[in-house]
Amino acid sequence: MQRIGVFVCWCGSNIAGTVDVHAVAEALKNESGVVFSTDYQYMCSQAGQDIIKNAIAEHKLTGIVVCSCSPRMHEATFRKTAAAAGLNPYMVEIANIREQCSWVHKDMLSGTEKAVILGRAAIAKVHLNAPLTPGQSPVAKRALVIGGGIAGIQTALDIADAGFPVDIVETKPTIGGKMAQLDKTFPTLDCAACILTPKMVDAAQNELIKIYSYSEVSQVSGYVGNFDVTIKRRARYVKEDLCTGCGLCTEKCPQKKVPNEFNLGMDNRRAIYIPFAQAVPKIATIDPDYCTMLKTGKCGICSKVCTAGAIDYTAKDEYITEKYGAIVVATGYNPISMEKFDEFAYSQSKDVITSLEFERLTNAAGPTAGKLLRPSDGEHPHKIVFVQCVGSRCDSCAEKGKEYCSKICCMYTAKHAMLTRDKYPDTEVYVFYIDVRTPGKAFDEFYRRAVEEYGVHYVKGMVGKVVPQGKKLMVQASDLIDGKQLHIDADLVVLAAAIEPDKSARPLATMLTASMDTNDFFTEAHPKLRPVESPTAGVFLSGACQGPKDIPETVSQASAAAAKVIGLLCKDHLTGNPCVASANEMLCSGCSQCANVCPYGAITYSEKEFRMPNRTTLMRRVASVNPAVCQGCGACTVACPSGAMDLNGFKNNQIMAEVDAICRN
Amino acid sequence: MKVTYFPGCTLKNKARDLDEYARKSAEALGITLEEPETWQCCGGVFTTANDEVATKLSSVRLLKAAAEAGQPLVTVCSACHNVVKQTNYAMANDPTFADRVNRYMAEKTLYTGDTKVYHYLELLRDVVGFENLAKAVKKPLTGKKIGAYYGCLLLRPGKVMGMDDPENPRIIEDLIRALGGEVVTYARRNECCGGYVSAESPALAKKNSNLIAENAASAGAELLVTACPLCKYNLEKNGSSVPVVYFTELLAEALGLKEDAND
Amino acid sequence: MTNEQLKQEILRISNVNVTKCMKCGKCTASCPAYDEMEYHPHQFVSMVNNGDIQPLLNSESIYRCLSCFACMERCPRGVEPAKLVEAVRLMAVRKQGANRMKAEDVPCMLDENTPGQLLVSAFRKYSK
Amino acid sequence: MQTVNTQTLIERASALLKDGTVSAVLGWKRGEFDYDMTPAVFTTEEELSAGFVYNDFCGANLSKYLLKKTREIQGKILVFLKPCDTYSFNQLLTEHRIHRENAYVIGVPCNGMADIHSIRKITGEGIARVELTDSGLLVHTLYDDAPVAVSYEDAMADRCKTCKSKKHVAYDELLGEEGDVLDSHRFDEVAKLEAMTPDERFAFWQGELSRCIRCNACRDVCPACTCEKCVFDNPDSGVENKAPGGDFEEKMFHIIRAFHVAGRCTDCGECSRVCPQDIPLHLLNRKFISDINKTYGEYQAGETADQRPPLVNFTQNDPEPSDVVKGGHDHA
Amino acid sequence: MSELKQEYKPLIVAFCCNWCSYAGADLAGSNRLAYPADVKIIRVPCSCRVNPMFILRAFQRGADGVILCGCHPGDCHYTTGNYYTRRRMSMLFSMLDYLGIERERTRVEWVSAAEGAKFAATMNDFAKKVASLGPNKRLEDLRCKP
Repeated sequence: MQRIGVFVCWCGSNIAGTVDVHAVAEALKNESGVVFSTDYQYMCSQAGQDIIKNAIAEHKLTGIVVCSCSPRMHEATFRKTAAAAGLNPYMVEIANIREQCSWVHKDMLSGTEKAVILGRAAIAKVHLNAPLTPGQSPVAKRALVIGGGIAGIQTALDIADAGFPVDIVETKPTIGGKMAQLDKTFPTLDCAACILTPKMVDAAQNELIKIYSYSEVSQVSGYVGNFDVTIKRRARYVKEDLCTGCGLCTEKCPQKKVPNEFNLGMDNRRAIYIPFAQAVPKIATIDPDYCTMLKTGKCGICSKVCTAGAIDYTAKDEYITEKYGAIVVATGYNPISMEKFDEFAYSQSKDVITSLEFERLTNAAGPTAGKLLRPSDGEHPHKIVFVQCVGSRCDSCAEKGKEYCSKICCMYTAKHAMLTRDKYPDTEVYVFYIDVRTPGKAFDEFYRRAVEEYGVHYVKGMVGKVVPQGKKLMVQASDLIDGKQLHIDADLVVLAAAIEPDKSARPLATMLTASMDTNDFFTEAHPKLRPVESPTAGVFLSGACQGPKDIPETVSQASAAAAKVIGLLCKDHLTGNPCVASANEMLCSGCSQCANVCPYGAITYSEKEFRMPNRTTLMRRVASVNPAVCQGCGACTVACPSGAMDLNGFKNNQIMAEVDAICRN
Repeated sequence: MKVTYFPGCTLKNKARDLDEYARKSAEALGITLEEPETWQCCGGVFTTANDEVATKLSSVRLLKAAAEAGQPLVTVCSACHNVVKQTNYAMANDPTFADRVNRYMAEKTLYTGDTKVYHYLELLRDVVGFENLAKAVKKPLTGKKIGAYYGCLLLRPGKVMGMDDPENPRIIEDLIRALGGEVVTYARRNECCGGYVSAESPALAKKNSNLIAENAASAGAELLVTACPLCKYNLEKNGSSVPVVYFTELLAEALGLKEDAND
Repeated sequence: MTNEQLKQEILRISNVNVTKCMKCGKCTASCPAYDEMEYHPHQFVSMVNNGDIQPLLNSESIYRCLSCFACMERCPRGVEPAKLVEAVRLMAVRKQGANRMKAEDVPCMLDENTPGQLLVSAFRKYSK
Repeated sequence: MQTVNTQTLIERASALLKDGTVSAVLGWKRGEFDYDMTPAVFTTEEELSAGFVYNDFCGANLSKYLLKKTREIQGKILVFLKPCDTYSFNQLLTEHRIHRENAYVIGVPCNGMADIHSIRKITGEGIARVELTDSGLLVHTLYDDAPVAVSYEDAMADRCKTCKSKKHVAYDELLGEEGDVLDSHRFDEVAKLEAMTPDERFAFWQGELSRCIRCNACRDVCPACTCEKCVFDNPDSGVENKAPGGDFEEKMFHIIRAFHVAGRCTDCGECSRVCPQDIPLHLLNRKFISDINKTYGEYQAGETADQRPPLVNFTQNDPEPSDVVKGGHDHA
Repeated sequence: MSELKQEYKPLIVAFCCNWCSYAGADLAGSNRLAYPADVKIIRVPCSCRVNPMFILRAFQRGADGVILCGCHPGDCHYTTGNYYTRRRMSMLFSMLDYLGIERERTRVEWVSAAEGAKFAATMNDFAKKVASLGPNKRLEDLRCKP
């Protein structure tokens, strides 16, 4: 018989406001096995924990029930308290009388009644609890970073800096991500390439960092400390170890009409290409969709000009499998399609562009060599209209766009406006805004400089229609401060398109069993306290895959994720969750139903010798669970008809005892 | 295919061309347009107020007649289409409204928005198919630079009308292409001509119509096509430099059904 | 009626959720009748929210709206200003003898090409 | 009437015993009554000729007995399996309950077995003796002087009237002619119940299940119920219960039992055959089979020995429970 | 306590998976979204931990409705658990329906950790449905009543 202590928390007035905590403590005193029951203002406080510790000693408690907030909040706290008092931490059960009782019920009577019932259920469960000891599993001391933008690069550099090997998987032929496409960075206006490319080179030269470019993750199995990841290395038709990146092939390739994705299709590249001069790795890649040789078997010019003999038209996709202790997701973002926002005439005029296209137009390595020229006729624009919040902050009932604020647009638009006025003072610049959001260090000062020093016209209002007419773009907009409808004959219109997670994120989340929100951003384990961890153990989040972020924020989060990974990889062993399945060999029939449903392959079978009552022995097939691999879902326990398979911490009889206690009225 | 056909009042009067060519073309394309024996005017505009029942009854009766005939309902005039389609949407999606209407009508059977409503253009796109239509063309409109003029009622509210992207529609453009014409796109093709306000504020209608015509002309359009008699009226009355025709007329011409086609 | 009652009546007729508005002004930027209106679409949303209905009822603006639904279509928040304009107009013309357009006004509007649609629409919009 | 006679089977079994291929024979012998043929193990020619029988009352599915007998007896066991029994045999192999190398399977044809419940429905109680003749059965009862003639067709067990297969899906050798998988109407009864109102169904099942005496015969005979220890016998399981409790206690046993064998039940019908209260228990199993077929695609447990049962399998596009249950009819 | 019960209050047992639905229920709490106190939640690691025996046990002991909540299909913390749940519960509920038990007494609902509002709405709706059915006479085991 257990000796159970019950501790009812007021949580200030959070619980005590709707639940009569004294009455609950009193009522639970009468439950079988309960030898001590009390209530206290804040059970999670040091004083509250001391009450628990003292009671464990004084009343020789073998199990405790804390009626308090959600176990997701303080189960770990109270388990530690119990352990400190010499009680096995798994002899603690929480009755959730805050989130699932006092906060959702308004009536004191029914709230109290329910709290008592929840307490009873927890007591019934504790009666059947057994001390559990967590198992240990080794940690593979290598990290995987998925995505090679600034987030992934920074995370990888920091992990490698701590002495752990780390691999970067990047789908594009080069690392660098979106930042490589940018011109200047706010609020300091340093050139993106000048600060990014050294980091790219660092990553490439670091002996602990391996870059799998033009590759993607195709399969993930295992668990924290022991992930098995299959990486698909797409055929690039160029031998990476032989290519010197001389670029001769990219000059000689006769297929010149391939839209250059690095410049967002504003100019063309060849079928064999190196995305940009500072690409890492600086290796050519053949685009199989455009290569004449690959499509028709006739050409082969790149092979002829390659002195290194690096071209290999017969290359195939390759798959490699690696073991990792931790995985960092850094899949980044993309601007949304402007297809549904054609009131801005994006599809109708080349001179209506997105902000990322504007970056390329002002970038010295871009299609215009950094000269701000209109895409339609190459003329210098004299009047530019920037439109903010295109597709951001949309209500779901508008059925297009995103509900969230994309966060980076206010600042980069201020940057674009300022740089335009700085370089081309003869150009008039209008920015239409709903709100200007600049909460960052030196951000608002930056925006004010655009207005005060550079004379950018900030107009509180929105553009309703853009009409290409002749060489002009007739912009019809509102000025809500002056109470006017404006008609501006602009030369260029720049749309601050909302950003969204990369399309690869959703299938990746499924592979990682990491959760996502409705916008396909990865969910963090806790929005405030664990912002760089996914709820899935061993999976960490870096950069815009978790939510819109600017570069400073991305880099800090990237380093934070690295710190978490380093903390994990520093451990030789991980203490597992002892709430894992185990098979009762006496009951097991070896039927394999359980192994069919185990997502982790944690169940194996062996022939075992059993002594029979009549002194004979019998060889029988029985299941056994590898506690380091089992994650404790319990699928096997239901597949098992005999009940031989049970789950520690959530045993059949424990759950049924809870059911009985709840239904006992 | 047999469909219930609702011409509406203007097509019986000032916009006979719109009606006549719609009928001729449908016949040539193997579609039987069955006009109900009795019908009432749709009312010209849909009243968005959800407490208005009486002004929507004529549309409900029409929709119900089509439902009883087991046929989809086809309209040609943009205004009729807007009213009928919005009414049908309300009947299907607003149970309170549908209930009030059904009670008001007090008929044996209830109507809950089940009739499929096609604009004639949708019929061409979704039932005939523009590819098939292109094959039926006898006198392609080769070399004609034609701009589509949608106006407001055909496309909006986009959620309800569901015909095409309300900001970047293609259906009339695709029709022009199918008929062998050269498409001219221009941004104001989905802006309002001034509509019924021209009764009270001719100046406003004039300004809007002119902006549209100028935009079309500067884009190189030599001809504008529309589905709306009021659009045609406003554009023409305000001296559009580009001639305006109904899409059905253009269709009939390409199908070789226009008697006075002089080529 | 008090301001609050007027507001509730408008909200009832229109079924519009004015609190969704984020005051971006895209409705007003889209409005083709802007120059003819005293109060503009975004002001309808804001003034209805503030219970400031009377000035709207008295304004010519309610007869200038083209019901072209551009404001509804382009609103990023799914607010429907056109429905508010219509609701206010209905509140005005539903009053006894408050018809905006009368049969005797018609002849001077006509020309040989005036489509029936124009008159029917105008009557429905302006009169009860 | 069975086409293969007892003597043919005895001769073949004797030969296999003699040449040492098998060390024992699992077959049927006469029980207390004429209609009561019970499974038995024979180890000599003499035992075979003295007791072995194969006739229209050999409904018992011998496959499950292999589980116990292969543990007790060294060497191969010859087992005679009718077509439907071979499905159970495969299912036992799938679940590693028996080893293929321990069994020598002779497939015997089956024309459908007679069932004493069916006969009683015609003759009434008090059956003393049953004669099997070429033209049919002659049933002697305590109350009638003359025997009642019953045709083989009328005497047939319900499960045989809707036989799913005359084809053996596993064997080492076949005696007689091989048949085909049949297009049976075995789900008609299920469909009839599904078409009833919930109240009618409840009344039906209450009527049937309230007769249950919890003898456990259905479980004990079931070739899918091979757990080392059944949950209902295990004091630690939390659901242990021997005697019938209230009426729902009974349903819980039968629901759980049907659920435990769902996706694994080969529809051999033994549960209903052995039920002393004549409860149509197979209609519970068939409901699951019918639901599985309709919802997740046709699946016949035991068709081969390497299948993954549907309830330990899934597809990402499976329908939601609300759609599956809606599928039948409406609770009005 | 029973004498306090003037009006009929259904007893509802809700099994919630730890990762999504239990967190969703916590979120409903954090957002103060009310639902009837008749709903009592039992935490399980995954919806696939719920044995049909637990559900029948609840009915046997007097529950009027049982609802099972898990992560949305495809979002299971354990990758595939809820897919098995979906099949098992489809079959079990269909069987209960076949036995003549009201299908409205059982439900499976997928509630993510972000769907506090959905959790509360689901519980309100389910409690209302179950209450409208009245006490679960059919599956209740009178023998187990005090």
